[in-house]
Amino acid sequence: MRRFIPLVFIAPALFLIVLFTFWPVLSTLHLSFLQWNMISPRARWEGPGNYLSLLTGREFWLAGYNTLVYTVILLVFNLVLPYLVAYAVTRVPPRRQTPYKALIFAPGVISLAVASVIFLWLYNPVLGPVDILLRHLGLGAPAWLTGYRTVIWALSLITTWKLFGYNFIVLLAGLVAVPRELIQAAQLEGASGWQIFWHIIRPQTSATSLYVLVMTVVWGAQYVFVPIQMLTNGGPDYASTNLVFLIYQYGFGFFQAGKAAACAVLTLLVFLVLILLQARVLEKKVYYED
Amino acid sequence: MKVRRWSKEAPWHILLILTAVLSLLPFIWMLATAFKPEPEIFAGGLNPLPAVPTLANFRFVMERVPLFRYFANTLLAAVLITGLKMVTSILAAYGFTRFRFRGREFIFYLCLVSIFVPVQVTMLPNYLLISHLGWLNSFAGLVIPQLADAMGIFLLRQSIRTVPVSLFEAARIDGAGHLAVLRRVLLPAIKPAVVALAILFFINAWNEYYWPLLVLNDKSMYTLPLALQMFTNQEGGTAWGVMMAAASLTALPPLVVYLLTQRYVVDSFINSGLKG
Amino acid sequence: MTVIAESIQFEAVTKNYGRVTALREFNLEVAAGERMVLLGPSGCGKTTALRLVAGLEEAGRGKIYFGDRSVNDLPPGERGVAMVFQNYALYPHMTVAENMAFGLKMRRVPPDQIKARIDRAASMLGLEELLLRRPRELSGGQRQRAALGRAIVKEAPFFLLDEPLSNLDAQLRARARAELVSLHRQIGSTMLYVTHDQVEAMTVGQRIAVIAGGELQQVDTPERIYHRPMNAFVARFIGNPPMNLMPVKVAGNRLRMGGVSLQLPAVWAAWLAERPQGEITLGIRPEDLVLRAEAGPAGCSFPVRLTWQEDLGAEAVFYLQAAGELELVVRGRPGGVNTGDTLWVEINWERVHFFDGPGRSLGRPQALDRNDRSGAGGA
Amino acid sequence: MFQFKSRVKKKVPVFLSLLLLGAAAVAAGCGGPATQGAGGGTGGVTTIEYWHVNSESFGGQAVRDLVNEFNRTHPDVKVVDKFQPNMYLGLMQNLQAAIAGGHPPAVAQIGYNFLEYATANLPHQTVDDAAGQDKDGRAFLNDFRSNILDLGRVNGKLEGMPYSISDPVLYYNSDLFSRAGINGPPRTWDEVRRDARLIKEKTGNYGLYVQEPSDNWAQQAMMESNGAKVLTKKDGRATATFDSAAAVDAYQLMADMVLKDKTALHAPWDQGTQAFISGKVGMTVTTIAKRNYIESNAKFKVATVPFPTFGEKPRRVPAGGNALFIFARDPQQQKAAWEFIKYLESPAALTVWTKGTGYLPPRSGVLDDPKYLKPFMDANPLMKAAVDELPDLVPWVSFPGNNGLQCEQAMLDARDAILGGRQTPAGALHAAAEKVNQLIGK
Repeated sequence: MRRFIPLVFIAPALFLIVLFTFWPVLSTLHLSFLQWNMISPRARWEGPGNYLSLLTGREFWLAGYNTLVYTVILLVFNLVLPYLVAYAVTRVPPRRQTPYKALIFAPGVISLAVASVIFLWLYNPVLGPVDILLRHLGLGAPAWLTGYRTVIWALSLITTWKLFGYNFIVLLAGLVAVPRELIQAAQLEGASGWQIFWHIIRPQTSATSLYVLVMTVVWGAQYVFVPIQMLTNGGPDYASTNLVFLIYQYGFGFFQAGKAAACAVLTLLVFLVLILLQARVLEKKVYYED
Repeated sequence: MKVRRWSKEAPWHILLILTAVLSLLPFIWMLATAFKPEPEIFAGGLNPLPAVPTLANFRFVMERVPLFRYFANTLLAAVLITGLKMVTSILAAYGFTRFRFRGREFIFYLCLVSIFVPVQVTMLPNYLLISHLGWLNSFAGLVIPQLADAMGIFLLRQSIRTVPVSLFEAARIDGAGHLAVLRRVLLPAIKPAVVALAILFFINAWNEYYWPLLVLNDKSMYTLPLALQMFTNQEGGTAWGVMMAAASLTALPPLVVYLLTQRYVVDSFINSGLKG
Repeated sequence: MTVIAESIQFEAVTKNYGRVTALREFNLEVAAGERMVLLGPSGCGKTTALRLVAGLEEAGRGKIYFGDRSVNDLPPGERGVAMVFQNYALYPHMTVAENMAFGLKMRRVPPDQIKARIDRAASMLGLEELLLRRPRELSGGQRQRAALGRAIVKEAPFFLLDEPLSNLDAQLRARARAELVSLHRQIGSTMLYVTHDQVEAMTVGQRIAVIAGGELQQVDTPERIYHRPMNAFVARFIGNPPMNLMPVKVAGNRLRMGGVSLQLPAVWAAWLAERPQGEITLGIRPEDLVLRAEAGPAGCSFPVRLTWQEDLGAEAVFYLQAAGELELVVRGRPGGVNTGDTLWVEINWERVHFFDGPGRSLGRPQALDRNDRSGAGGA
Repeated sequence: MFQFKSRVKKKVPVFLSLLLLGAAAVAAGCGGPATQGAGGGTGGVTTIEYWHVNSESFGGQAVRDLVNEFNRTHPDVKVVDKFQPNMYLGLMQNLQAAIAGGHPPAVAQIGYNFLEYATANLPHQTVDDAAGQDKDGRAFLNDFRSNILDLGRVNGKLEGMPYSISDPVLYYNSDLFSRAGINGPPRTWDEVRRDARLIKEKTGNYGLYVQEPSDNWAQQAMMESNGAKVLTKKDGRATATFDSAAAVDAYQLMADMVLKDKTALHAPWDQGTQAFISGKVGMTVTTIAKRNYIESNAKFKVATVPFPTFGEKPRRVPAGGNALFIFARDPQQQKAAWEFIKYLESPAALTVWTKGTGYLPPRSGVLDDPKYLKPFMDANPLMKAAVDELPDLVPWVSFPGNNGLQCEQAMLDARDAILGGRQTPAGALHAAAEKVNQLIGK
């Protein structure tokens, strides 16, 4: 009987995860070999057809490439920048830190859907404040959401705005945890501010940074989905589609459940290597902290 | 001395003020638009503030939409999701840290992997399951599938590991059963992490949009993020002022809660070990 | 405060952690009400033994008895043990009083009794003023007392302490040792005390169990452990500075050690003649060597060079080198000698020990014990 | 709850998880609204659901008024209206799901561009069938013009009942026009291009914005008004013909205005509309359904003219809006659904509907009847342009087959590629047409 006690603790969560995550993944796998519009009583066996048409078409590859671009941009916006800002907070005296901590975290309470709508206005190529500002500076205003080159940046920025605060706080937590003795020891040895940052603070916060990095990479694709769906539908001409949106588009835009499922399976495969790697990385990091 | 100190700090303050302003800009935009009369919304310009503030948009929202009902729905759903997720996560995190059993690592990895499965992959089968169970338009259908989230398990496991093992052993010797250990020793010891995680869960649950969109089509069951959709219509035009008023009202509760408890929340995060 | 103490018995207990064996075929009996110290270097298995008693670990093989009941399957909360942890493990979110009350509440002790017990324990430990503080508002010594208090209020038949004094500074430690002993006299439960500190072991324990490499080396009174070590390990582990151990060769009434040849007293020569010949080890405690400025009678002393000395005020420790790379430590009166001096060492032959090749004690001639003044005689 | 004796304690987690599942079951049990269930008939009252896309900012109030009035006058039927977010695609998503889950609504608005897909894939009762079972059915349908009924027909069969009708018109900013020195509104696309240039030169603002939602409605109007056909049906087989010379020409004009003249704005619909209302764009081609929105938000004088023509070629504008489909399965509900549709299409109800939304009524005679819409039309002169176009209405192309919705996307991708300057109209349209033909063939 005692052997089953741990199971009792894990069971509720595990049951939910199996039922609402793993079972659907398996049924998605099955679905990916069918042609089915989700309602007709009969689904047609398609074999590898869905996969072939995805892999031979350009949409999947474009979406894959864009996913990569989003990831790189988000890493800069959502890891490097918040790290810098969190570091800045630690450089001012504690009693002046509070308003910054409060204000920078605040946007995190707004939903991405609302954020997307707000940015629709901010990005208006004719009357948005960004463009007015640029025109005052004598620069041409790009059409953010219809420009091939700008659209990914524009959508990434919305996601950044929403997630910045959370990552900022997490990174700040990591920075605050760096032992003061280490920094003081380095100061005694005459290290400059930059040297202290690079040789002491950066390595000491690597565990936290790694966590934010992993989460940004994996969740970036999902978070960016909301502004894509709300503002561009993946356009112009797939320039802002990512893999997660492509799944949605096939499933809920074209009602091609089989193809959506195949896309989901391929996406999961792409992530799989990443997932295993990250799971290891996460575990290892935990080990270091023990 | 004082001057030197300021000159050293100033660049950081500039960076921080800039970040804070940029963070708040869209926020201000939302609030300002909510207080603008309709034609003024389209006026454009760099000054976002309304020339003649009006409550008309808020009045419209209150008249047309049972906002308090949606507020109650959202609150109930968010509280249920947060509460139940905390319970299952805490139990599981305890199970994964305080016991050794065969397959523990494997099961944990399985949970970990589930974090990375995009919801879009599971959306359709889950919808069919929920509809098969007859849970469409119900709190069960709204809440239960959203409980499948291993993030809490992962983060709580991290912070439980920072609690000295001897504390648990002392409690066992004191004759405390697992639940007593959980409630009276573990939870107080990791309170910051629990609070921070609960806040995170709550904000996410409050703002959840896609799953409610799928399972709720009865207006009386709507949550606030869905209610926002009641003011958009591509063909007829979106009532921006009204929508922003609704969005402001939607964002207000979590924002007020956050600002009131801001010090505590931020400290919770910093003390929580949720840094992963 | 009356506690019905019971005995603890380990019966061939083996505990493995993966491939590492923490305890091997461990047998030990602790009498009811006894103060038993488990002593050994870190990683020797002493803490494992304690945790097995507490029920925090499950024995791989073998049995543990409380009285005549096997407790192998009993969870910790039902074993009637009270334990003080090395880091005290005080619940950080509870006051001292709440910490003390927690175990009693779990046991559904009525509130008025809980209060009475806490008051009693608090007055015993001088904790009255601290009852409403939280652990982080206490000093190290206060925390240790609070942890003791939490254990005492349970009035448990078994009182387990895992290195309870290791986080205290030296002065506090000496006082705490004495307090612990008097505390145990008042409560009377069976006490199992784990430490790596021989001074603690000698001062606290009624008996000491020396453990090394997961195996029991010797169980005895502190005096016998010191004066009658059963093997070279115990001999060297107990005492500071440690016993001098030197490989020696015996030929007739002469003893060769390094480059030194000495005359054996007759009683030893005769006794050693009956023992197995070959490589044996001679053990002499530093206080059983006498340092002289001049040579004594021929063959009774040997010359050494003073390489280093530590003056401790009341006494001094001399580090010496004799012919043939032989190194010795001697305790004596400070002053009068300088590093580099050549001095003479004489052995107090009544107090030497001989160990065989594997390190087992060879014992000693009965004749010597008749006029033994060490008080370690008897069975 | 945590104060159990030590032996019971171990069982508490079990208990807790049971509690969790129990709570879930309870929530499931009491959460479901009473209106669910296929039968829906209790005590002689048939309850039916009506799904619509009318938000509070566009027709929501009118839907409520109509449903209340119907329920008041039809005691044996109870209509429950359910708003579906995210327009017709959102409604279709939920509809697919509801059908898959076995709880379809009785009546739903189907956007005309989903007509083919809904007909082929969603089990429904055709309007022909519903009217056939009703002795007054024929007479009822006779009150609708044939080219209007065509909007709900697929392969000659009346599948859904045309309900809301919109058409694209050209709105213009009179103030900007006078500042640019333009005397009258443009009638043809050549004039549009010329006026746009003038506006740009004289005022520095954009001349034109043609709506760019996730459909090709306005683009179809341009192509077909230039004599092209988006889709040609021959012997029951549909072929994409939107890469014909006439179609390419129409698109070329648009592309030139965006890319070469830089007088036309290329932006998502919401942004383009925002820009026009803010006075930064001289003209916009968009649906008449936006009239009230534009009129009430713009600070300048707005006017409308019919969709511009290509020279003397006939104007052909697709109808926007929706048809009402019957998805009820139960005969009782089907009957109630048909009753409700007939009510919604009655002159009095259509009057409420047009006033509440700005859609044009599908039924003849309502517009000029002083009892119904005449006063409203007189009060809203901007509606005239839309009414004038009614004879030029053609069905909105809706691609057939399982991949129909993907075909629409292929055309959208071509639009992005052309207006983004990535591809020439000829190249992009040709590639898209090939893709569409392949998708239709499957």
